[in-house]
Amino acid sequence: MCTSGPDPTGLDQDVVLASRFSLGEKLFILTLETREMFSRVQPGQFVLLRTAAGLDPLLGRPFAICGQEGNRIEIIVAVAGRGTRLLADSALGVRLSLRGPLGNGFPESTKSRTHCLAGAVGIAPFLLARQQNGESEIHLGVPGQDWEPLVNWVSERIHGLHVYSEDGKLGNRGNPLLCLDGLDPRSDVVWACGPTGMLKAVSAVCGKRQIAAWVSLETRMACGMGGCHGCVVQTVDGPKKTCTDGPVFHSQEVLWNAS
Amino acid sequence: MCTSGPDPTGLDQDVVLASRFSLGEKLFILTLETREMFSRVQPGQFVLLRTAAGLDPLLGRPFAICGQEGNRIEIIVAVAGRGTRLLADSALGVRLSLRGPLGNGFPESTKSRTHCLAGAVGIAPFLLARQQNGESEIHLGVPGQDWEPLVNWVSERIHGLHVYSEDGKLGNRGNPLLCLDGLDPRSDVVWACGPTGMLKAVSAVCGKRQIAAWVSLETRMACGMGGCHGCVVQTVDGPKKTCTDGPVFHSQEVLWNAS
Amino acid sequence: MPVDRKGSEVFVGKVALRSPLIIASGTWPHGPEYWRSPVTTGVGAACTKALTLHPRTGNPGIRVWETPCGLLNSIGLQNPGLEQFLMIDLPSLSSGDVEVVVNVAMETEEETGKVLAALSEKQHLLGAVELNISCPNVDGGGMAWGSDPVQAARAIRIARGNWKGPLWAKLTPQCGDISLVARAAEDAGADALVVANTWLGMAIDTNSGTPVFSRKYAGLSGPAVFPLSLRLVWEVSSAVGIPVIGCGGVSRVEDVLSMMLAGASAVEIGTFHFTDLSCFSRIEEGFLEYLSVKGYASAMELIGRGKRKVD
Amino acid sequence: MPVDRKGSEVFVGKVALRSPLIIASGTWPHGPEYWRSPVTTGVGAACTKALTLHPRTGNPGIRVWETPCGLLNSIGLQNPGLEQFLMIDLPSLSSGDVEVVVNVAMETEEETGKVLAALSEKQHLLGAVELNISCPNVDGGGMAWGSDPVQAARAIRIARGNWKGPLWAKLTPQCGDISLVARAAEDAGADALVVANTWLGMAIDTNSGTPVFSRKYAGLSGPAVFPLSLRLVWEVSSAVGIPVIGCGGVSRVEDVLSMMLAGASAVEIGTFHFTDLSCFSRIEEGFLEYLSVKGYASAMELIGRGKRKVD
Ligand SMILES: Cc1cc2nc3c(=O)[nH]c(=O)nc-3n(C[C@H](O)[C@H](O)[C@H](O)COP(=O)(O)OP(=O)(O)OC[C@H]3O[C@@H](n4cnc5c(N)ncnc54)[C@H](O)[C@@H]3O)c2cc1C
Ligand SMILES: Cc1cc2nc3c(=O)[nH]c(=O)nc-3n(C[C@H](O)[C@H](O)[C@H](O)COP(=O)(O)OP(=O)(O)OC[C@H]3O[C@@H](n4cnc5c(N)ncnc54)[C@H](O)[C@@H]3O)c2cc1C
Ligand SMILES: Cc1cc2nc3c(=O)[nH]c(=O)nc-3n(C[C@H](O)[C@H](O)[C@H](O)COP(=O)(O)O)c2cc1C
Ligand SMILES: Cc1cc2nc3c(=O)[nH]c(=O)nc-3n(C[C@H](O)[C@H](O)[C@H](O)COP(=O)(O)O)c2cc1C
Ligand code: FES
Ligand code: FES
Repeated sequence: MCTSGPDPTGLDQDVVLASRFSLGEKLFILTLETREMFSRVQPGQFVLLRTAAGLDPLLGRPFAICGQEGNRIEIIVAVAGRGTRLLADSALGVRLSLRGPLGNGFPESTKSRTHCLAGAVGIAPFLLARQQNGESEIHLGVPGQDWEPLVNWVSERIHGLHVYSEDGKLGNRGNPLLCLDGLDPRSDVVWACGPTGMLKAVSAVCGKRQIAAWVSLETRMACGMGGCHGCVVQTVDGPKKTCTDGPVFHSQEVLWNAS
Repeated sequence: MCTSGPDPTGLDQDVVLASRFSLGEKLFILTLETREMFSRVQPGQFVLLRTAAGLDPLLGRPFAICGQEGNRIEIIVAVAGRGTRLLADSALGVRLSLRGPLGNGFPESTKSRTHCLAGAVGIAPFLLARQQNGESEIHLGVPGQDWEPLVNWVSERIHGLHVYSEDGKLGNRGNPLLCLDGLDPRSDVVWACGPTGMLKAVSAVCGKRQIAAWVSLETRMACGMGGCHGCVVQTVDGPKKTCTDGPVFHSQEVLWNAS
Repeated sequence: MPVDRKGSEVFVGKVALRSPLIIASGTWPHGPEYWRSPVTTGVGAACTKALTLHPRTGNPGIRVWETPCGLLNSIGLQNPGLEQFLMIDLPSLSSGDVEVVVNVAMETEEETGKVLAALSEKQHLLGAVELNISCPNVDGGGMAWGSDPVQAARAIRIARGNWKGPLWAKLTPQCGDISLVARAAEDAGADALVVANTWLGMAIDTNSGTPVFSRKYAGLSGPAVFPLSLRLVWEVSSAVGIPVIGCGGVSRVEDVLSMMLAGASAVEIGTFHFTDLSCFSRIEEGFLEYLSVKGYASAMELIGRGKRKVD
Repeated sequence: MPVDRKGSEVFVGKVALRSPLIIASGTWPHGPEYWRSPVTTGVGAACTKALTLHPRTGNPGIRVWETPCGLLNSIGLQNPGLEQFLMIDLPSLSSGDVEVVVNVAMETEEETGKVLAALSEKQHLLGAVELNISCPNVDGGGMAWGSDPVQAARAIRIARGNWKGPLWAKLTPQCGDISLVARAAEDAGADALVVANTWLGMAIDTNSGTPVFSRKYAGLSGPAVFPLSLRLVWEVSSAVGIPVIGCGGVSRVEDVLSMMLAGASAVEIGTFHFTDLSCFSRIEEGFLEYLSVKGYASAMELIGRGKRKVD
């Protein structure tokens, strides 16, 4: 991805870090200016991103796209380790290597109402969804009060956001799963993105209540384009690749207890 | 060198790339803002410098210090390969890892006149020498007209600079060795810095004419502090380390034909 | 200005490749669009994922883990098996514009025999078979086949008996003296040697305090291992008369040149295209530029040239 | 707030180290200021450059060459020889505040015997002798001693006969099955095993078209090799009962923890301090923090713990 010449697949390009907005020490919104304009990104699609200088870190890190405007895209980066730390620390104007957009987003639904359940930075695809279409109900759960800057930032963008925190200090006490209680399998559909534990719980509830639910999974990735088989998840139809078959899967398709 | 905590040796520190001035596509003047102020640097002393993000490139690259003011130092970077390319491309404000100042500079002379012979970026130590003390005669040789921006930049700083180019399009036709003709072994001393071929020639002439000459050598380095034995040169007194015994050696001490 | 890519043709034995760059096994999607222009610009051949007689689901748990300039993987030969490969994958791969090299994972004598017999019927569609006697991520077979000269020779003979086309043997660094294994493979009838598969490594998750991979060890690839692979290429190409294909850590044109100067006829690239998909076209351009600057009339002249002044 | 560094003490057999971090041989200046506080903050012991009976000038030509996240070196045991070491180096090194480990390069039986006999008279100044049967950069002896169990055992027995203090054997990755070499070294009387020295690699200068190093091959070290060394540490510590010291590519606290979880009692760092001199103090601080967060009462509890849930 540290290319100067054009990439014949059209998947890789250099992008410029155009702006960074901090939502705390370990949480940043980055705006990337792409050379080639992306066609309309589906909520749930992602990019692999790496700092282009040097061979370390070697691989791009996956981030869901949370906003798109002209040739700019936006991502939320939570600092989790070395790669995300370097990205967050990159100087403005620096070139980064990007592969994408990758994967399949949440499927358009024929049902009347979509309920989006996000765990923390799992809000990313739903920011994009709301940007594209104002209709869904969006529920954001965060671990606690440290996350207030994210909640405020998202609230400005998502009118009518439902907020949850375990201690109740931000929004409702509890987590976004609470919203599942009132859903009607005939007219409601669920989209979820967040920690695996949350997705598993969403799947369990929706399975029992026969609510159609799609979840966006996270696995480690190398290529992002279906080549390496590094990102497989076990499903009822055998192993599938998170990068090209997902990252969005039907919740009942995933074998949650296979490792 | 990618440290946040203090380094107990005092040799390593993070510095900030404060300014970059381009003298062509492959030649840059970088100003570095150090955290700890260096004591007075001797002309010929150098630093190891690397981009601090990631583990590749792994090692610092050696650069002679060409200017010092307060907690700023200046270096000239000629793009030679990957490491220098990355340094030259670094965004302003970025943190770089620096080890230094390292090595021994040119020795103060008791003789009355010092003649400095530089090949291209070998001018670096003499810029510092002139900054500290206005007395030496400075001779700069460059391969050809491409080097005009460097020559102009140096001329502004070094009053009375003597310039040489092979084709005579810049300054005198020929190379700085021409100036050796007129020197007097009793009162003159030579300092030289540049490509090995030039240093070897300086050594041959000065040896024959019994002019005291010091040369600043280049070898590949790893540690810069005498630990790895990676940088040895063969001398009449056995192998010596360029980083701690040099980089400045007496020209007659070096066994020029040992590899 | 369009680049004239003619001068980069090489031969691996009788197999002509329009470029010395080969996509390494197990790293490239089988979708047909990845096996033809424009994606294959700069690519001479591409290896399929390892093929086995029966479908394999691969290893459970974490399968890839980044290390400094490297990648550990423990995929475990996940593949849909011979039947689906012949029906679905092969037709679309061979409709592209690069030579198709089928990577066949050495299993039992019987299984490998069946796979190769079936591939023999499609020989016209294939550039070569790459016999993988070096996979570190499975029990029974895999790397064990390549770990000593006797086993390696046995594997090659089994393959040779069932496949008459070009037969490349992919060696493992995990063997005593690789020259001995290489010579044994040559004597048993291999047409070329791929040097080499991944280096056995491991990772520990310090948070859980346990190994990252379900099989503990995994294979290391990527730029980190390049100096190690280059040494093996030099060693093997000094030991055998058949062509050698360099593999392991290639990321720059200098790496390709180094491998060829050390005796390789062609070079595989796996991990690095995860980082940069444009590497093939970019490296091929640098390769052509080097030939022209240094005055080589053909890419073949480069092969082993680094040795002439030393060995 | 000053860091309380007490909790990082470890034992390598009977040798107590105030920190598990050891400076690897051949990488650290012998100047006395480098063997004492504040420079040695975080350091438990430091190994000298390889010592031989007679002075050695080392290898000609280029000696170090950077690779992706790694370093190739071909120093060739340059050192001033036993006499000067005893007279000049040892007194100043042993006046510092870290354990001094003398790295003795295995030469002939007679030469090594003499070196160790002389060191025996200074045993009170030394933490241990590290017997280097693994140097890839010299002819005759060097790595050849460590390349198979029989030779390794012979070397250790020679050393054991001449040195009664703590004897560490530094193994090479270039051997068939390292567990066999490790067991042979244990049986022959080694007190601990250092796993391992550098990995044999090479580089070619594409400009000249020839190998970079005068001896063609050189030893690879640095972060690139970490996953490979970790695998060896796991393997060796599963095979022997004596302590193992991890070495190869350590650059972060996670690497130290991984090595110890895999069975190492201590860890050497060489190449990475070329990049970052503050690594010892910084890593030790991270190490202490990990122990405290995870609730370990002592560093020793970590050793081999990664295995308990798997092996
Ligand atoms: C489809 C997808 C979308 C994602 N979207 C976002 C997002 O919008 N915002 C965000 O902050 N994070 C997102 N993540 C998680 C993010 O990719 C990881 O936090 C990041 O890769 C960690 O890299 P690191 O180098 O900082 O961590 P390290 O732990 O140092 O990374 C080491 C290796 O592990 C991998 N890794 C570590 N954690 C994860 C993880 N949870 N998932 C996948 N790989 C991991 C890294 O890619 C790297 O190869 C997403 C992950 C996936 C798969
Ligand atoms: C004491 C000293 C002072 C120097 N001062 C200057 C200066 O003021 N300005 C300047 O532009 N250059 C200077 N150099 C040369 C500069 O260090 C090299 O050009 C640079 O290291 C090349 O790095 P690279 O990664 O771009 O090249 P690559 O060829 O990609 O480097 C690969 C490796 O080779 C080493 N290397 C390559 N060329 C040289 C060389 N000529 N000398 C030493 N190591 C080399 C690098 O450090 C690196 O380890 C000096 C060298 C020394 C030893
Ligand atoms: C994710 C992944 C999967 C691989 N699968 C196979 C495989 O199926 N068969 C095989 O022979 N080699 C396989 N390899 C090894 C590569 O083909 C190649 O030999 C190795 O990665 C070294 O080359 P590189 O450093 O260019 O990647 C795999 C490597 C990776 C990284
Ligand atoms: C420049 C250099 C010189 C070395 N000299 C010696 C030596 O004299 N004796 C020895 O046993 N190992 C020597 N080594 C090997 C190191 O001690 C260490 O085993 C190896 O570098 C791996 O560790 P690292 O990756 O932390 O550097 C040397 C390594 C380097 C890089
Ligand atoms: S990341 Fe390579 S197949 Fe999904
Ligand atoms: S660079 Fe290490 S001794 Fe000079």
